[in-house]
Amino acid sequence: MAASTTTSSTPSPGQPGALRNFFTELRYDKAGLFGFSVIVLLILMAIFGPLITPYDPAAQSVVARLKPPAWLPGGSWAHIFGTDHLGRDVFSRVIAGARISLIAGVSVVLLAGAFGVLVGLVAGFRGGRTDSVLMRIVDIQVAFPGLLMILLIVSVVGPGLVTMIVVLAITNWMIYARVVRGIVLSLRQTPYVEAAEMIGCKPGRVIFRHILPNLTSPLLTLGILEFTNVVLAEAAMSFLGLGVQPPATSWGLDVANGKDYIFVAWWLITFPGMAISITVLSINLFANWMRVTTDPQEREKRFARAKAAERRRGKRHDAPAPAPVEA
Amino acid sequence: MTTMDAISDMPLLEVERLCVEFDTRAGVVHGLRGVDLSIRRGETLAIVGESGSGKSVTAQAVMGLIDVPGRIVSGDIKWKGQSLLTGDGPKRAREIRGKEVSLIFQDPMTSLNPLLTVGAQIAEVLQRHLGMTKTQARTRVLELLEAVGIPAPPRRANQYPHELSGGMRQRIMIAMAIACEPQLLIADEPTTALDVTIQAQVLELIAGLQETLNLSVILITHDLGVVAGLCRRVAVMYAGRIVEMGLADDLFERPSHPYTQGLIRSTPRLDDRMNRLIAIEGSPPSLLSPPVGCSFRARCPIAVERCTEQPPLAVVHPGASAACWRPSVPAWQESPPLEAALT
Amino acid sequence: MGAFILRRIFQGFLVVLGVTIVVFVATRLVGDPAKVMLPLSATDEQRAAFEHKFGLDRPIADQFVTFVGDLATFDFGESMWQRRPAMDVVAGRLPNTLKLIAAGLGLAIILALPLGAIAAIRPGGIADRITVFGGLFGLSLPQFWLGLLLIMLVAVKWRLLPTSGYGGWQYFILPAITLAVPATARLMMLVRSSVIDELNQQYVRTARAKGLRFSQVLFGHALRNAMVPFITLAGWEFISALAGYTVVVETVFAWPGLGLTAMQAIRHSDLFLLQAIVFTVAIGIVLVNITLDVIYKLIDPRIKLA
Amino acid sequence: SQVTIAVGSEASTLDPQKRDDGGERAINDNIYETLMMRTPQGELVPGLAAAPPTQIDATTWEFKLRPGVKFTNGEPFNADAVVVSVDRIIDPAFASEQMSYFGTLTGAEKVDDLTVRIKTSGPDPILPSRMYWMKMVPAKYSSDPKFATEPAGTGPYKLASWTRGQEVVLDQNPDYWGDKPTIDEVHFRFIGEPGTRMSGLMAGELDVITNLLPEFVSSVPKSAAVQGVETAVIILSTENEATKDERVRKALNLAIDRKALADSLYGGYATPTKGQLVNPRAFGFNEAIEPYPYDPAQAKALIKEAGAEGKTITIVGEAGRWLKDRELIEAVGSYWKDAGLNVEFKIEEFGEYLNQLFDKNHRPDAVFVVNSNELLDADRETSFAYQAGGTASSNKDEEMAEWVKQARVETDVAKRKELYAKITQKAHDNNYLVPLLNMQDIYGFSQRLDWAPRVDAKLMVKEMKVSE
Amino acid sequence: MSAALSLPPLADREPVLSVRSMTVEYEASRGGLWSKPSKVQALRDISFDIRPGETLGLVGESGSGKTTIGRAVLRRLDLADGRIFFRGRDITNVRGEELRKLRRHMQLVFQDPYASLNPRMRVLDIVAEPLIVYGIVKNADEARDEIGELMRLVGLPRDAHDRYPHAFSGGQRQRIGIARALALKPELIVADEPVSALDVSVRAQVVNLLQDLQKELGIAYLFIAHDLSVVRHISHRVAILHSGRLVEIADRDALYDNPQHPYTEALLSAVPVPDPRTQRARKRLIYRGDIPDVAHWPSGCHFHARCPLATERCSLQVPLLINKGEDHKVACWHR
Ligand SMILES: Nc1ncnc2c1ncn2[C@@H]1O[C@H](COP(=O)(O)OP(=O)(O)OP(=O)(O)O)[C@@H](O)[C@H]1O
Ligand SMILES: Nc1ncnc2c1ncn2[C@@H]1O[C@H](COP(=O)(O)OP(=O)(O)OP(=O)(O)O)[C@@H](O)[C@H]1O
Ligand SMILES: [Mg+2]
Ligand SMILES: [Mg+2]
Ligand code: NI
Repeated sequence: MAASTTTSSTPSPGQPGALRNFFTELRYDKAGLFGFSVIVLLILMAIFGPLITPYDPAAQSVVARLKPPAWLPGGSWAHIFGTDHLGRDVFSRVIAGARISLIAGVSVVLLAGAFGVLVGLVAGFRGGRTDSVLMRIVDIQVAFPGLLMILLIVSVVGPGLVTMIVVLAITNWMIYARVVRGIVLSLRQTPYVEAAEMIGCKPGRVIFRHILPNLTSPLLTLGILEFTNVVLAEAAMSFLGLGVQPPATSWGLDVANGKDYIFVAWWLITFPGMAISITVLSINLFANWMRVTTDPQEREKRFARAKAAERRRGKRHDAPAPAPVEA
Repeated sequence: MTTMDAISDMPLLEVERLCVEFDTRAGVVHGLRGVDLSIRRGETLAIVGESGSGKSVTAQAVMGLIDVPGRIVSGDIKWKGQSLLTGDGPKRAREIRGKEVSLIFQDPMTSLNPLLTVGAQIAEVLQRHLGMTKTQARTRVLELLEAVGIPAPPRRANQYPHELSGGMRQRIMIAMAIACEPQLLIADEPTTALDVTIQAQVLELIAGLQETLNLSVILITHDLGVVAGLCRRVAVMYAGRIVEMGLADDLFERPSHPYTQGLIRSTPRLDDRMNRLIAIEGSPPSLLSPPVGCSFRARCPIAVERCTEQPPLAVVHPGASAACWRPSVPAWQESPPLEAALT
Repeated sequence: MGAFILRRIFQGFLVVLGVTIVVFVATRLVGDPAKVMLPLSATDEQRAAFEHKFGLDRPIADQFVTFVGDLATFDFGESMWQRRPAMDVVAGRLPNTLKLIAAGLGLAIILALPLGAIAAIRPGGIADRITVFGGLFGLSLPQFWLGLLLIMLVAVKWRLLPTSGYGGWQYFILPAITLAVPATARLMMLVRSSVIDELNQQYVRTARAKGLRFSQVLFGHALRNAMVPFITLAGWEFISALAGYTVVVETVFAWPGLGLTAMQAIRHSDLFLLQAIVFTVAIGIVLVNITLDVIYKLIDPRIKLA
Repeated sequence: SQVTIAVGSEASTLDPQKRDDGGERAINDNIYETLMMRTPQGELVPGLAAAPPTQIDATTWEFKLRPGVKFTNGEPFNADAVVVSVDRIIDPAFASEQMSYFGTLTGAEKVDDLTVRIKTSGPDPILPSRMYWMKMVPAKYSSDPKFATEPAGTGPYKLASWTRGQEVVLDQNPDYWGDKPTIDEVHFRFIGEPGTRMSGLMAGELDVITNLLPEFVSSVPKSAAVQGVETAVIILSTENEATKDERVRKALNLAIDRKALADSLYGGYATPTKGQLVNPRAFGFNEAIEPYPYDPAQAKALIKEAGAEGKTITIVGEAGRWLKDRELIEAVGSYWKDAGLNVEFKIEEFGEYLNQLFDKNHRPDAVFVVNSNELLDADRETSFAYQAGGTASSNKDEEMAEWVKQARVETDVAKRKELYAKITQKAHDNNYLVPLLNMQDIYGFSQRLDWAPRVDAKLMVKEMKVSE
Repeated sequence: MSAALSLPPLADREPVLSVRSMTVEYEASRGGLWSKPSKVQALRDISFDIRPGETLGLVGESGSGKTTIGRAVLRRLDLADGRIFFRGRDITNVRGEELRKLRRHMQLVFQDPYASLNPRMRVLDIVAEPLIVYGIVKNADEARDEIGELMRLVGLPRDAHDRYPHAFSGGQRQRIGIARALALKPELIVADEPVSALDVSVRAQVVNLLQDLQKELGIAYLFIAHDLSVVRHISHRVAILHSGRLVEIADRDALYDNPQHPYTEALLSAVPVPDPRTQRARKRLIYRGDIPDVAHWPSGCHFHARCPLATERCSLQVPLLINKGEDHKVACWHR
C-alpha cells in the first residue's frame, strides 16, 4: 500500500515537447553533443559524399602513389590525407567509406531488427508453446559459433556488400527478439495493457497502441548500439577480405589494403582506422546520452548528480558547472 | 503498556527543526520542513501520516542515510544530547548506526541481500560492531532467531531470503536490528507489506521486544490501527511537518488538528457500522512549492484568514500540541446517522 | 542438478547437431577443393583421383551418412590442407586459442572489476567520467587496427616485444592486450552500471543502516551481487571469442590458433578441417554454457536448475 | 650463427615427395638434394649425380651417382636410394602431388651401386630437368611412418625441431658431403600476412622474407631481386564474339604499355615480356620474337577497322593470390578501354575463378593468370596455355597443338628448340595470348644477411652468409 | 446524485454472475518443448453468486487467490473445472470475438492507479478507448460530451480531458480508471483492491464514489480487498478466501458479528482498531504459523496447521462449504 504521490512533471518520452527538449537536453552533455554532431556530419558525408569528395575515390593515378598527407614534407594540399598505393586520394576514400559503413550498418540493423522484433513480438504476445519454440530457436542460434558461421557462409556465397549485410543480419537478429520478447512479456503483465485487453481491444490495437510505443526507446538504443557493432564487424570482415570488395571502398578494406604499407605510409591505415574509431565513439557517446535521456529515472539521477557536483564545487566558486559525462 | 519508571528524563534522540530538500528536475522538493521530535529511553513513539508526508525521510535522516539527491539543509539531530550533524557528529553517527540505533524497512522482500544466507547477514552486524568471530556470531545468530520466534533456527540461518515468507523475512530484519541490543529501534512501516494475521504477529513481537529489552521504538505507519495498539505517543505528519503530537489515548479521543480529526474519521473501522465513510476532500499539496502558511488549509473546512500564516506547534492541552490556529475546533459534523441497509 | 545438466547436454547436443548439418551443407557448397588444393597444372585425372581419395565423388546423401557415422568417433577425416587427421590439427591449435583467450579475458577481468567498481562509487564523479569515456573509447577501437598500431609502435619502433607468432610470455602480451581492450571496456561498463544499480537497491540501504563500512557494503554486497551479470557477460565474451572472434587478432599477430586455422581452412577449401573446427567450437560453447549455468546456481541461490 | 626465415604457409609434412607446397619446399630444399641442381643463375648442373646423365635410348637415361654420400640417418646414398625415390613418387597409391612433374616416368633400375637408369613412357627430353625436382630419399627409412615428421636427407641441414604452427628449426648436417655452410642454425617461421612478415623484418626478428612488395624495397634494411619464374598473362579466346577477330586481339596486345606497368605498379621489379609467355630463362625461350610495342594509335585503328568499337570484353580474374593481381587486371582493362573497347571485370573468388579458368566449354573472352615455371622448360607454358585443349588455353589451333605434342617427345635438343620457336612465333603472330610481365622475386633481408637470390626461387641457406 | 434505480429487493434478483465449483490451475514450471508443464491448483471448488446492484466483498491473505478469482470470472483465465454463468448464460468456454463482446458487460478496476493507465495517452483517449474499440464512436473527440458526463460522474474536473495521467494524484487516477470501466455501462465490475494503494484520506473518497455509482447505475461489484474494515463498509455480502478455497460466505453483518470459521475469527481479531482503548480491550487471537504456499497446499483443511480447533480429521478431509445458518455458509468440521 501507500505509493508515493510525488507529482512528477517530467514528460515521458513520446509526449509532445519531448522533441523540443531534445536540444535543450543535448546541451547538458558535451560528449553527447559531440557524438550527435559527428553523426550528422557522417550522414551528410554519406549522402553528399560524391559531391564533396575532391576526387573519385576509385580513381587511380600511378604517378601520385603513396603521397604523404599535406603537412608532411612531400605532401601537398591537393591530397590532404595523402594518397594510397594506387594513387587514390585517401581523403576522398575516407569520405566515400562513410557511405558503405552507414549502408551496411543501417541495412543490417533494419533487416535484423525487423525480423528480430517480429519474432520477439510474436513470441511475447502469443506466449505458451509458440514462445517456447521461438525462444529455443533463438537459444540454439545464439549457441552457434557465430563468426565461424559467418566465415563459412561468406566463403560459400562469395564476399560482397550484400552478402555481408545478409550474413550479419542472419547472425544478429536474436538480440532484438530477446529484448522485444522480454519487454512484451513484462508489458503484458502491466495493468494498463491488461486493462486494454479487458476493455476489449483487439490484439493489433494492443500491440500498436499500447505495446509498441514502449518499445521504441529501448529498440532505438539497442539499434544504435548494434549499429556500432555492425560498423566494427563490417570493418573487420572487410579487413579479413570477406566483406566489401574493391573497387568499392570501405574503411575496413582500406585498413586492410594499407596494412602492408604500414612502414612506408602510416597514413593509409591511420585515417580510415580513425574514421572507424571516431564514428563508433561518437555513436556510442550519443547512444549513451540517449539511453540516459529516454529513461526518466536515469535522467533524474543525472540531474541530481550534476546538482550535487555543482553544490560541491559551488562552495569554491559560483560558476555553473557543466553536466557530467554520464551513463 | 511500558512501565513509566523505565523512561528517564534525558531524551535519547532529539530532532530539531530539521529541513531536508531533494533536487529533482522539476524543482526542489521540500521533503521535511522543520521537524521537531524527541524520544526518551524506553518510550514508544508513532509517526503517522499519509504517503509522502516525510515519515521515511525523517527516519533516514536520523540514520544518516540521506543521499543524493537529498540533503539536510538545516536543523539538527542530537543523540544523547550530542549533535550528529556538526563537528565530530558524522563520525559518531556512523558508529552508532546499526549499533545503538537500528532501522527496519517496510519491504522485507527487497531489504535483504538475496545472495547471502540470512544468518550471514545477521552475523555481519555482530562482526562489525561487536567484533565477534564467525563462530561467536553464529551462536548469537541462533539466539536472535530464537528470540524473534523463528522455528528451527539452525536450519533457517542457512537459508536464503527467497526461501522465507514475508513474515519470516521481517522477523529476520528485526533480529538484525536488535542484534547489538540497540537503544532505539526505528521501524519504518514494518507491517505494511504483510497480511493482517502476520502483521499481528510482528507487532506482537516488536511489543514484546520493546518490553524485554527496554527499547525505545519509533514506529512509522500510515495505519492508525497499528498505532493504537503499540505506541504511547503519536506524532502526526502532514506535508513535511509535524502537525500534531500527543499521547495516543488523548489524541484519538480528542484530536486537535483538523487533519488528525479527518484522518481518524476517514479511517474505516471494523467495529463501526457506518455505511458511508467520511472523506477529506482534495489531496495533499505538492512539496515542490508547498503553500505558505498551514499546508492543510486548502482541504480544511474550518480554515480562516489567519491560516495563511504558518501556525507553530504549540501546546493545546497537557500532553498534546498541535500546529493549528484553531485547534480542537471540530472540523466535521458528527457522523451522519446510521443508514439503513442499501435497499 | 544432475537432471538439469543432462537436459542441458541434450539441448547442447541439438545445437551441435544443427551446427554440423549446417556446416556439412555449407562446406559442400564451398568451391571445389579438388581445384583449389591441387596446383594449377594438375591434370583432370589427378583431380578425379583427389576427389575419389576424399570421397567427394560420391552422392551427397552418401557422404552425409558417412559423415554422421564418423562424427560418433570424432573422426573428421583427413585435412586436405594439412594432410593429417583434421582432429589432430584442431587439437594442436585449440590450446593456443584457449591460452590466448585466457590471457586476454583474464586481463580484461582483472582490469574491469576494480575500474568499474571505482567508477560506480561516485557516479558522475571524475573517476567515473574517465572510466565511462575510456570504456566507450575502448569499444570504438577496431581490433585489427589497434593490433597493427601496437605492432608498429611497441614491437617495431621500440622493439620491446615480438611482433608476432607464438612462444614465451612475451608473445602473449600484445595479442592479449588487443583481445582484451574491447572486452575490458564492455565488462568495465557493465560492472559500473550493475554496481550502481546494486548500490541503489534496498538491501544496500539495509546494509548501510546496519552500520557497515562503505568498503564492506561495496565488496561484500554490491560487487558480489553484480557478479551475476558480470559472469554472464564474461561468459559471453568467452563464447564469442571461442566462436571465432579471435580470428582478427590471430590474423594480425600470426597466432597459430583455431581462428587463423579456420581462415586458412576456408582459403584452402578444406572441408574436413572446417567441419572439425566448427564441431569442436560448438561443443566448446555448449560446455561453457553449461558451466555458466552451474556457476550461476552457485552464486545465486534463487536460480533453480530444473 | 643463425638466421630466421619467414615462409608464408606452414609445411603440412616434411616428406619431400608428398606435397607440392611452398612451405614444405622451402625447408626440404635445405634438407634434401636432387640428382640435378641449378646454379643460382639457373643453369642445370649435376647434384647428387656425379655427372650429367647420358641417354641410353629414347626412353632410358643413365645417371652416375656421387660416391660417399650419406643420409643423416646413416643410410648410404646409392642406386637403391634412387630407385626407391623414383618408384615411391610414381606409385599411384602414394598419390604424390608432385606427379605433374613426373608424369612420364615409369621406373628406375639399379645397374650397380652407383649407376642407375631411369625409364620413361616415351621420349622425354626434359628428364634431366625433372630430376632437378625430385628429392632423393633414403631407401629404407622412407617407408617409416615417422619419415613425414622426422626427415633424413643428404643436404646441408637436418631437422632439429618442428613446433607445429610456429616454426621449424634446422641444424647443420655435420656429415655434409659438400662445402660447409657458414650458418649453423635456421629457423623457419610461418607467417601468412605480408604485413606481419614485414613487421618482423623491421623489428629485427627475421632475416629473410620473401615476396616483398616493391614499395618496401626502400624501407627494409636490405633487399635483393631476381628474375623469377612467374609470368603474368592474359589468355584470349579465339572463339568469342569480340576476340575472335585477329585484329582485335592484336589491338589488345598493342594497347598495353608494359613498361609503364612494370615501372609504376611493380616499381621496376618486373620486366615486360618478350612477346611470349615462356620464361626467358627457360629452355625454349624464343630470342627472335620482338616484344609487342606500345602503340595506342594503331590499337585504336585496329579496333575501329574490326568494327569492334564499344564491344564488351570480359576479363576474368581473381584478387589476392598473386602480387598486385587486381591492380594489374584493372590497369590492363583501362588500357583496353582507352583503345575503344568496353571492358567488364569479373573478379571472382578463387574457387569460382578456377572453375572458369578450367572450363573447356565456355572460354572467357580474356582470362588473367600468373603462370609459374619451376622446371624452366617451355613445355610447361606451351602445354598449359598454348596447346589447344590445354588446361587453360583458349585457342583451337590444332596445328600448334600437334607441335606442342611433338616437342614433348623430341629428345633432340636442337629440334625441340626449333619446335618451340615455331610455336611461340605462331602464337605471337596470332595474338593468342597477351603476355604481360615477367615478375621478379624480391627478398627483404636483415642488415646482417648476405645472399644473392636464385632464379629458381629456392631458399638455399647454404649460400647465405651473415655478418655479425 | 440522482435517485437510486428501482430494483426488486436484493434477495429476489436473479444473479448477474454465478460461479459453480470453479477450479483454476497455473503452470508451476513452464515446461520445455517436450516436457509437460507441471500445474498447481490456485483455486479449488469455488461457488458464489452476485446479484445486480450487490457488492460481494472478497477477502483473503496474499496469495490466497483473490486476483485469480477476479481474472477467472472475467474469463482471462481458463477454468480447470466448474462453470461460470453470466446473466444465466454459460460463459465458461466463450472465447474470441464472442468473449470480446461479453467484455462490454463486465469490467475491471485495478489496484495500482499508477500502472493501470497508459502514460502515453491523454485522459480523454484512455476513457474513450472502450467506446472506440466497440465502434460506438470513431475517435475520442467525437466522444467528448459523453466522456465529459462520465468525468462528472466520477468527480473529475472537466479540464482533465487533455492532460496526461501523470498530472493527477493517485485518487484522481483511480477515478480515471473507474470512468474507463464505466464507459461501456457494464453490469458487473470486478474491483481488485481498488483502494489498497490509496491513502486513507483519499481511500474514503473512492469507496464513497463506488457506492454512489452502484446506487445510481445498479452495478454489481466483486470487491476484492485484504482490508476487512473497508470491505465492511462497502459490501452486502462477504466471502472469505483461504489458500484457494472459500471458507466462509455470508451477509456482511452476520459475518462480522458472528464469524463461524476459525480463520475468519483470526482475521477479524488481527485487524487493529484505530482507538487505543478499544484496541487494548480487544481479545486478539494470534495464530502462529505462515500462510501456506500455492505449490504446497496442506492436505485436508488448509487452515488446520494454524487452527486451534484442528483435529485429525481436519488434516485428512476437506470440509465442504455448507449452509450453517440463514445463507451463512462455512467450511469447517467443527462449526
Ligand atoms: N529520492 C528522492 N527524490 C526526490 N524526492 C524524494 C526522494 N525521497 C523522498 N522524496 C520526497 O520527500 C517527501 C517525503 O517522502 P517520504 O518517503 O518520507 O514519505 P513517507 O511519509 O515515508 O511516505 P510513504 O508512506 O509513501 O512511505 C515526498 O514528497 C517524496 O516525494
Ligand atoms: N501466472 C501465474 N503462474 C503461476 N502461479 C500464479 C500465477 N499468478 C498467481 N499465481 C499463484 O496463485 C496464487 C494466487 O495468486 P493471486 O494473485 O490470485 O493471489 P491474491 O490473493 O490476489 O494475492 P495478493 O493479495 O497478493 O494480490 C498465488 O500463490 C500465486 O503465487
Ligand atoms: Mg515511507
Ligand atoms: Mg491480488
Ligand atoms: Ni495497507
